[in-house]
Amino acid sequence: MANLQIREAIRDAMREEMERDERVFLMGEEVGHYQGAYKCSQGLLEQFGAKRVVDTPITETGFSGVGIGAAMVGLRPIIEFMTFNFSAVAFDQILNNASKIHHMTGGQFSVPIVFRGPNAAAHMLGSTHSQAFDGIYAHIPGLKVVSVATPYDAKGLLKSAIRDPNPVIFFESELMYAVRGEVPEEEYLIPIGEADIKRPGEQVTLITWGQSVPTSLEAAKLAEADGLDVEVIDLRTLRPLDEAAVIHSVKKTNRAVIAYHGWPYGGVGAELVDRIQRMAFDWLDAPVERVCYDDIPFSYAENLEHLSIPQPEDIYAACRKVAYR
Amino acid sequence: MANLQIREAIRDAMREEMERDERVFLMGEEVGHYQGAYKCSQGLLEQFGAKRVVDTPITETGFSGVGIGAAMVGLRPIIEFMTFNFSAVAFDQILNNASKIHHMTGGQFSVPIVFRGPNAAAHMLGSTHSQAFDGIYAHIPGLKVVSVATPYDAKGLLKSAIRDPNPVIFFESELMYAVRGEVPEEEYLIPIGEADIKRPGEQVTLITWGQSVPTSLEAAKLAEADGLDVEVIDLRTLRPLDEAAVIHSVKKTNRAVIAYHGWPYGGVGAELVDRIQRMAFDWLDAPVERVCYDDIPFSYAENLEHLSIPQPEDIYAACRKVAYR
Amino acid sequence: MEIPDKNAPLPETLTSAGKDETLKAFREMLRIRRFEETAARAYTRGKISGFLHLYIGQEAIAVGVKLAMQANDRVVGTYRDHGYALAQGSDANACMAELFGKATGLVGGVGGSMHYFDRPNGLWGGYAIIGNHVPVAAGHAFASKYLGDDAVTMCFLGDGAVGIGPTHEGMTLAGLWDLPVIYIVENNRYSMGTPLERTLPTEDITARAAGYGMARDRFELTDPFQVRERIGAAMKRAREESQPTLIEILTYRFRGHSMSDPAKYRAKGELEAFRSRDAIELSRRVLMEQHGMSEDELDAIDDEVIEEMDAAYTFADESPQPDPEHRFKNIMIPVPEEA
Amino acid sequence: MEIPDKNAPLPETLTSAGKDETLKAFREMLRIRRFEETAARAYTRGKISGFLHLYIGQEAIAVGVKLAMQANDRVVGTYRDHGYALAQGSDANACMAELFGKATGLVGGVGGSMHYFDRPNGLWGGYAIIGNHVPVAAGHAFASKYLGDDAVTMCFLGDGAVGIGPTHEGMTLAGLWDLPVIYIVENNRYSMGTPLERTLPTEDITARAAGYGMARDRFELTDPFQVRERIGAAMKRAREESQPTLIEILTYRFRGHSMSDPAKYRAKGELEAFRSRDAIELSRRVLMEQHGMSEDELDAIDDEVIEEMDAAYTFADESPQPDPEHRFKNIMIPVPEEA
Ligand SMILES: Cc1ncc(C[n+]2csc(CCOP(=O)(O)OP(=O)(O)O)c2C)c(N)n1
Ligand SMILES: Cc1ncc(C[n+]2csc(CCOP(=O)(O)OP(=O)(O)O)c2C)c(N)n1
Ligand SMILES: [Mg+2]
Ligand SMILES: [Mg+2]
Repeated sequence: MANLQIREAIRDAMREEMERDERVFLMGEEVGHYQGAYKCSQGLLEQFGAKRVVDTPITETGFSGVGIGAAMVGLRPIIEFMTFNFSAVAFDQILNNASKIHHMTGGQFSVPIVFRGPNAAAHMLGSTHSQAFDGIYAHIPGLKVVSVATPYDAKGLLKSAIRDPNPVIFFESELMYAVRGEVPEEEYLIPIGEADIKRPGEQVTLITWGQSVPTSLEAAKLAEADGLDVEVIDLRTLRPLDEAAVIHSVKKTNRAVIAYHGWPYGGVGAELVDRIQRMAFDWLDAPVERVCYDDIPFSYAENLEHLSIPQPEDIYAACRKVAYR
Repeated sequence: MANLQIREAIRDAMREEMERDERVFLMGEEVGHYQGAYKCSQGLLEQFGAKRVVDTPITETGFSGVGIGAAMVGLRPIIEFMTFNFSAVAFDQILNNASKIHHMTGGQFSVPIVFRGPNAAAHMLGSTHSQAFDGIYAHIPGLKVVSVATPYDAKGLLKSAIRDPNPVIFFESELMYAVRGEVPEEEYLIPIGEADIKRPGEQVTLITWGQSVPTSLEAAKLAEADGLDVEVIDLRTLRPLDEAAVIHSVKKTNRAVIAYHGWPYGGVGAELVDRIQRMAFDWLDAPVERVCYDDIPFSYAENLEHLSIPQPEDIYAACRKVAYR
Repeated sequence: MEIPDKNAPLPETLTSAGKDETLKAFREMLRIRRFEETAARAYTRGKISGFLHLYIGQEAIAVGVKLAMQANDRVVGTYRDHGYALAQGSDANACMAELFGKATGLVGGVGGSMHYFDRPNGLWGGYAIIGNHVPVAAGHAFASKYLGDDAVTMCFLGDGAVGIGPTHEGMTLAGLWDLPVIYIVENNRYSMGTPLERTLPTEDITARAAGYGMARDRFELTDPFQVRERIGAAMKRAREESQPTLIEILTYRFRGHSMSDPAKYRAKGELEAFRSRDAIELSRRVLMEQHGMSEDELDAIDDEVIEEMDAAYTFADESPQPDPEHRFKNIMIPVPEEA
Repeated sequence: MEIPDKNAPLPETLTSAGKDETLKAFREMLRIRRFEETAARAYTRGKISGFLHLYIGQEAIAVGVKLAMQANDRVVGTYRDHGYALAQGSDANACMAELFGKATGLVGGVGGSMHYFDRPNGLWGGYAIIGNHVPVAAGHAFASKYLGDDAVTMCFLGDGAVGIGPTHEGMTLAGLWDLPVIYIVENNRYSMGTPLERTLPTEDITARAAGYGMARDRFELTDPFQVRERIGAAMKRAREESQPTLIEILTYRFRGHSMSDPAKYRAKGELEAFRSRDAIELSRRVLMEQHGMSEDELDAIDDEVIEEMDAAYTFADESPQPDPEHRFKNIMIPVPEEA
């Protein structure tokens, strides 16, 4: 086992897949000479050359489109958004091209592409740079959407995403690139679409992903000290949802809390509520609770930002609430 | 009372507001000389001249941004998207500028602007031209989102939207521009944020908006014939949601169905489910049901498209289901 | 807008072409025109719905480009795409059935008029969001350069697509990375109802080529052989030097923007003037005046073509709708076992 | 990239300016520089977080533009915006407090470094998504033309912002509609770590002006009076003829892109060469050599400026954080009664 940061796990995943398959290349702003704004592509330009590690001008629509076009020919592009906030200017490429081309060409073409980069709030970047796109991309049929929280998951899922014949949105986090964890030396893949129980428990199901995974684990500890046994499910994939894992747990605990980085209106959180109430209606002992962002653009000020992001105490409070404590 | 088509009600709303306030102008593709792709601006160029009815090149980001910039100075732009499908190329302007500028300038600037145009599927336009943006825009704090289904509502709500000091997304429908209805001769406004009970009923709450309003009314008739008394609530505003109206009805009927044009994952439908289960948990006798699009890009073929769109029979079936019939 | 001179001499590129190739090109252009007319009829009869954008008046471009192409070159186009398809060799039956929304359509009935794709024949779309195919086409060219497959990508756009951002970004990357792609603006003088001067700050669209570091070319359309020649030079540059080119072809569409457009915005006499320079008519004249063909011979060809399109109509009309379950097809590709 | 000649003579625009205005401009530039240095120190000490993009090296632009402006003209800029704010007359205390995320900040602490706005002083942003302010600035100019308010909008962008679509669309509309806006590309030779030749297909950014039907100008920055003069011509065109201009100013930033960038990508000797042409240093020389000021006099000014910025630091540090409820402020404006 190696002890790696998430950024290193991501780099290793890309490196291994680039070694394995000539068709894989990485493209984005500052991914080459600069080694990535968050150093996720350290060393790749040196190893693979400028043909396969391609620095772009600031043209998110342009290089997303180039990636899509190259994928249609048969290449396997990895497109890095410096952050997903900048994917907003490329939204049409993802919505109208990446997600639809396989369908609208009657299956003649496919778009095996990965769009990856950090998503959601980091630390004091203000409203334009602190947005979670989970709800927006998970809404769109034709995409797969992944969100990772550990080096192990990051590597295994990114490798699967690169091999996937469909377009995959792959969420990372500026806040978590330095998070360390064990990663096997030997090759492994984690299938897209499978949730992971990060902490088993009996009394409350706490569903989470991305940045909220560590926070939820802390919340579960707070609850444990209080005698409340919380099961923490890391979704890992947001589309398709691992409905079975969620419903199985809720039928056991009869209560559910959803904790994540993202605005409250709609999105992945609301979708989970819908599925739970539909598929486990008779098992629910309390309304499902959600802990997520305030319904506002983010503030820069440290105290305001902190208040808008789910904290362990907030999540713990929600767990207590569904347990009627 | 005048009997008007929705397109005429929209034109009258714009005309009256342009007459009332010099700062109001209309901008978009083919809104002037061509009188609007769907003829919603018939006669306006002639009446107000090219200064206030502005034909643009195909530059959705450009003219959305111009509208935002003009609004910051103090004008009151109405930006027409030929269809909301084309707003995808202007997504960043709406997400990062329109919705945030008031907040991120500390209140120094405001963006009183209306983005309007047809939304969701029409008839046989294929996947790129058949998308509902309700779930995407309603997700974003800082916006108001309106969706209209009758000439009366269209006129009264559009006038309110134009006078609103905040950015408003205003959804119409290609399918419904020719729908007729009574509209008062005298001036009236409908406040943004208020749902409307289009048909009172006692046994099932059917929440709907936009294109699904007439379909839901048909479904309610089918149910009536079957002795099931359905209350049809037209949301009219998707953000902010008229929670009170919805919850009040559900507490009366103990059952809810949501019917709309839009993809199932997340979105307005899921948000409604969440609020209902949270605020009326103890009143619910059955899981809330949703009837919406298939979770796929749309097909052009008439039969496939028809199957992907909620039909009266589908909605009626959902009403029966929540009533355990 | 400059209006063509009705009495201008026949274009040299056309008069200097051989009889066989002239006849072939004439026939191909006619096939497109009759296809479009048949589709228009079907639309009026309610057999086709949605938007239907006809290529009538611009046929010489698609046909000329095809003449310049090699086997694995690509055409990427807009929603006004029937002409490219037929010129590329797509089956008229499948094209018509697509418009009818039938299972036998070019993409199985899911795409309709605006979303034609025919990979085996080199037709890579069929894009209906203005400008969003421009970077995609750059991506095809990027892949060609990456793989060394020697293919050239030809990307069509309208005069109305020049101001939009995705067009700019695609061209910026093509220029920066020296991609083997040719951007061909079919300037038919209108973007829906809007004439060029109300959508563009400058008249010459190729003035932008300098900013993209691209070669450029600009000409008024006369006939398919002119197009072959002019595109040919750009193709050579693309294939041999991996250099992109921006080409503007001045042309005219004889019909409205789509079936719902009565085209009231045209100036008086404008349509007639352009019709007088219709490449199909000019080709007919050359075939008769220069290659000694008779009116009857040419009419016989027309009859054949009309018959082909009538048959396509019947084929489309009699084809079954897609299976209801087909709407769930081609959304997600199953992950192969080994991955 | 062409590197400046260390031994070039002093710029004429600078030597021909009067003593008072030179001194004033020197002081303004120094204020920006010392503000930035103070901010950098605060960042290192953990008082400031997020991204911090310093304007050091480019001060003469913001100061020169301000000299050319009239009372109700507007400046619209990027995230590298402290220089514009100070030059426009924003309070250094409020600017610093904004970086500290305090209630007394320029926008109450919600914006931070990248989102400065100061309406009373003509600062209309502070935009942090590359290029998305370009159409917004065109919108300000559209409103000026609509209202006849005689204001000119000056919109800054980086060399890295030229390839992106929103920039293109904003300029297309400005050119098409003859809007009174000036686009000023501050070409500091790098977009983050990427030198121009890897982001742009052509070296001369103003080559694009032709495609937008705009006037253009391009020069290597020397001093604020040069900027005043060159911008002045464009301003006249904007104000009197409602004509937009695209201006490229070649300049250089002495620090990294942001605080986290060690700027390893610079060529050897490059930074030193540009430093030797630092407008602040040149102004200091002119004030001494030509206007007879002493080193001590100038140091005293520097001390004053440093004191102002130290005070700003203390002000910011001691200011309270925003009230927790403030995060729900300025999201939605209540609808006025009469509406
Ligand atoms: C982004 C976007 N905006 C608007 C439209 C609607 N639209 C379709 S075709 C068209 C006109 C295009 O004109 P032009 O580019 O000149 O091509 P032509 O139709 O003349 O071939 C418009 C406005 C669209 N499809 N995409
Ligand atoms: C759409 C978008 N993509 C990427 C970024 C990240 N980013 C911020 S500044 C920058 C470099 C900009 O360089 P340039 O335009 O030359 O301005 P400079 O920083 O040199 O002043 C990048 C890539 C962004 N803010 N917006
Ligand atoms: Mg055109
Ligand atoms: Mg720069």
